[in-house]
Amino acid sequence: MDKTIASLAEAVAIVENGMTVMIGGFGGAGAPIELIHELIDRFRATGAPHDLIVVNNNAGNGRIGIAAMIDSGMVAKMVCSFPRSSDPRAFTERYLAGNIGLELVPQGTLAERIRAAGAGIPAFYTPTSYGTDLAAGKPVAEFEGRHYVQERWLKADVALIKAELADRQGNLTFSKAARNFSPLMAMAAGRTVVQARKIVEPGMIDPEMVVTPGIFVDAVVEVAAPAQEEELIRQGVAR
Amino acid sequence: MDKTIASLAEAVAIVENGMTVMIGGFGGAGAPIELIHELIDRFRATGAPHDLIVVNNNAGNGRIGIAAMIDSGMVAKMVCSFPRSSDPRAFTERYLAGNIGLELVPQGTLAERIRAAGAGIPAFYTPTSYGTDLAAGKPVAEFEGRHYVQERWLKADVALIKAELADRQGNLTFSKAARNFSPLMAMAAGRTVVQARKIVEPGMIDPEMVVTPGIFVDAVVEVAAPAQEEELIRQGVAR
Amino acid sequence: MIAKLTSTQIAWRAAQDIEDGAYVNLGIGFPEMVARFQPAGRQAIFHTENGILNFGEAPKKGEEDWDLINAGKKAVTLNPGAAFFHHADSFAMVRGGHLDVAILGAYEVAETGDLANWSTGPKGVPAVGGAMDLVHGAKRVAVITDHVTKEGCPKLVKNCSLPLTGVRCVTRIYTSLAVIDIVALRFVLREKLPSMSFDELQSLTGAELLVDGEIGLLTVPEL
Amino acid sequence: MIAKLTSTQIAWRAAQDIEDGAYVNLGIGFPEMVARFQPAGRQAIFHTENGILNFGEAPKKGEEDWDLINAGKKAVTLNPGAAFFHHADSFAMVRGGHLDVAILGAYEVAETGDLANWSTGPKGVPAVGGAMDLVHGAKRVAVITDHVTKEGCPKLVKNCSLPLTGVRCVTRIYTSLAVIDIVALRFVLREKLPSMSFDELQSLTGAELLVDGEIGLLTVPEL
Repeated sequence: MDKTIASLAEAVAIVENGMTVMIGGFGGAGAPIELIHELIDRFRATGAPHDLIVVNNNAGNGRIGIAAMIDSGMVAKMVCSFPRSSDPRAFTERYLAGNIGLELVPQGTLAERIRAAGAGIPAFYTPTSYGTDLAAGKPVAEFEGRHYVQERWLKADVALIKAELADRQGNLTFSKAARNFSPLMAMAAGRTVVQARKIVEPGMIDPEMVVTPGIFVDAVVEVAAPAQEEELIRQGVAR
Repeated sequence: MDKTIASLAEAVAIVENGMTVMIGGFGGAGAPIELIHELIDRFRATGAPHDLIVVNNNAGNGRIGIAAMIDSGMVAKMVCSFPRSSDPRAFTERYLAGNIGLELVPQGTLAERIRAAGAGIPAFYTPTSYGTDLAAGKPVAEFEGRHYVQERWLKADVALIKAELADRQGNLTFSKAARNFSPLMAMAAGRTVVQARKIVEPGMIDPEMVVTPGIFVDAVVEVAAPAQEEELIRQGVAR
Repeated sequence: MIAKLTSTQIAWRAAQDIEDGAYVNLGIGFPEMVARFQPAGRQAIFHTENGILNFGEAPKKGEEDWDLINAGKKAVTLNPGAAFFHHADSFAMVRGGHLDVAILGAYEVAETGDLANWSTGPKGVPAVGGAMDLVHGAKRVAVITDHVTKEGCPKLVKNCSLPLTGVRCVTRIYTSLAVIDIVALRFVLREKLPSMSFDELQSLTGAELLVDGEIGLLTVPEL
Repeated sequence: MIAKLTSTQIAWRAAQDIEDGAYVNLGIGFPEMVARFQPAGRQAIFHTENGILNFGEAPKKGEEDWDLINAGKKAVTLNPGAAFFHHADSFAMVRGGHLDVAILGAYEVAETGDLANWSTGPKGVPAVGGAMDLVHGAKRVAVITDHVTKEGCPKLVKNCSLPLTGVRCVTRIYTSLAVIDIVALRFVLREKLPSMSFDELQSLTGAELLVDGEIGLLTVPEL
């Protein structure tokens, strides 16, 4: 079994029009910039994939990464907790013009809904958002004298994530806070595609250190020197 | 902040009559034998704590560990998925005589109920046990054309678990499959007491390797050469 | 008395359907035997409920590490690429549909796919383990079993009489006499022992066997 | 114009109530400032939603590691005993009640403990982040805020007019003028600036201030 693939182009080829795509990262930590930019290049060259629903904590920053996806016009809707950033123009402009959808989800609920999808839990109850506008229309139940909101799992067709090490079986480690949503998204997507800083042979990652076991991963491509979003923004890079 | 305590006696002193006590381990892997035996010694010497509800995947093996707790008469009820073992006499005899209670929970549901307690999720839906006797009396709901059973969180007053390394802030690692339920129980209990093979200074455990962050741990006691259940049983040891 | 497959041979037959790279959970006891018969050139990755992916064979006697055990509490070893995780993650793999195949034992399987394999009734100490999770977890839930009970009664039935493990969950049954799929709530015979007639097999089966195309020959090596 | 505490001084006051060894989450922006003022001899452990426990101060300019950031996307460092974890575990800590203290900013706080701090209405782009989780997570949910808006209107009110972050969640409010607890759905004044009379303070507060025992003096160093 070898889940490595040779090119970014092959990695993003599975994304189709209208798919829900989870993208790892919180701020620049864990953002799979190279996978995202490859997907944008494909859209610009071929017109597909379009009408994507993108799941990420944020909605892009500056003119690169998810912001550049939005700028390109390939995103129909964002599912996120915090569609703001130091430079949120890409989302803000389209949103205020009514050209992109938004499902706003509290951060912990977003994480738990994604985990639930990966764990085969179709619904769960959380105290979060009870009594607020974000609970509108959702079932409410009382347990032990306290009120809770029923939330549903959040699945994706594809997850694009960034890892530190990957072995050929898809076992992954992450770098520091770049872990964030990525292990959850890997569980929740029909297909999980990973860019890893280094691909190693099975057995080279201590079984105690594996954060995402290979069962949750479908394809791994090596990006040895990944760009960091914060650096690109500092340099004023636009995709 | 220093969560280390000097003695096993101090470690188990917080367990009171009628408490729900989660005990880590699956088979002998991760079984905190020394904490359990200290608790039995306390009960034999003082008559307390009694009427405990014990949560573990199994219900003891041979005449040591949880089996010895049951033998001693301090356990009112077991919550477990598989109350059988190579030598299940302790539980079997009391159960068939009507002298101990049993809540039988499918293994994955047991794990998820414990995690839910730790994660502030009072209830969730699972396909597990739908249409079976173990779903009797539980709410059922349909999501996307499939039926699910509503399960509730499972909390404990105290968790007794065994770790490999602990630092003074309570960050933990585990040894191989000794991890099993322990990280979940640490989250779900009001107070989590840990026996660790070695206690180290904060900073000595790589932050990437921490399995249970210290926020879930209240007290750590060092047991440098813990007994292994399988070895004790092979030797015919009884407590 | 008709010749029938041994347990070892049933396990061998089940192993032939496991694809290279498949993630597989084998129930404790008899189903564990399936791992011995991976066809050459294929390597499945085995999952155990207690938190290991890609474990390997049993260690030599005396070399057991009792922190390295499977769900049956038997000592195992690790293959390159193994990973440890806690029980909630382990059953996320199960319940979340990430396993390709789960192979379980059975007391009874109904033509609807209902399975009974955890309780023989109200007597004794009930124990369920991970069975109720596994039947809802894997993409393919298969059963390996003798075709009939020790008393000669059908284990493949119209409706289960014993407490259920899961409803409409089994998709394939490997028995000592046949390979049977469950399609649209009916038994469909795929393979049978060459020495046995369809009518003989039907007489040992508690619900109607449908045929859809050719019936393959269930041929298994001496083992 | 009455003298009032600066933001820095409000943060200082809030920091005095954090016990040694407490697990603390500070909201992004103004509340982050609280970490600077830990009393001597006490060490809190700070949690950030994006998966770090026990992070430390900002690194020097030019030494940022952009994989090591807090929820406000600012670069941080690690203290000895730090740990990384994913977002579901991070919010298990929050929602599961494992934090001792969460300190948040506010647009409005009602005497019932209702908090509004995420949306100023239907205009613009809404963003909530982790605020709705945090208000149900910590054992103690405190707010730090100016006592009144820039326009001089009370931020401590009978009922929130802005969209709620959480219902009955706040238990203590540190303002530029006072320290106020919420007890049984009412404001109870604990401390006020020595220079201000009770009536003045009441006139700047949108709901009745109760008194339960002595009112302490809110005295804060120059900072």
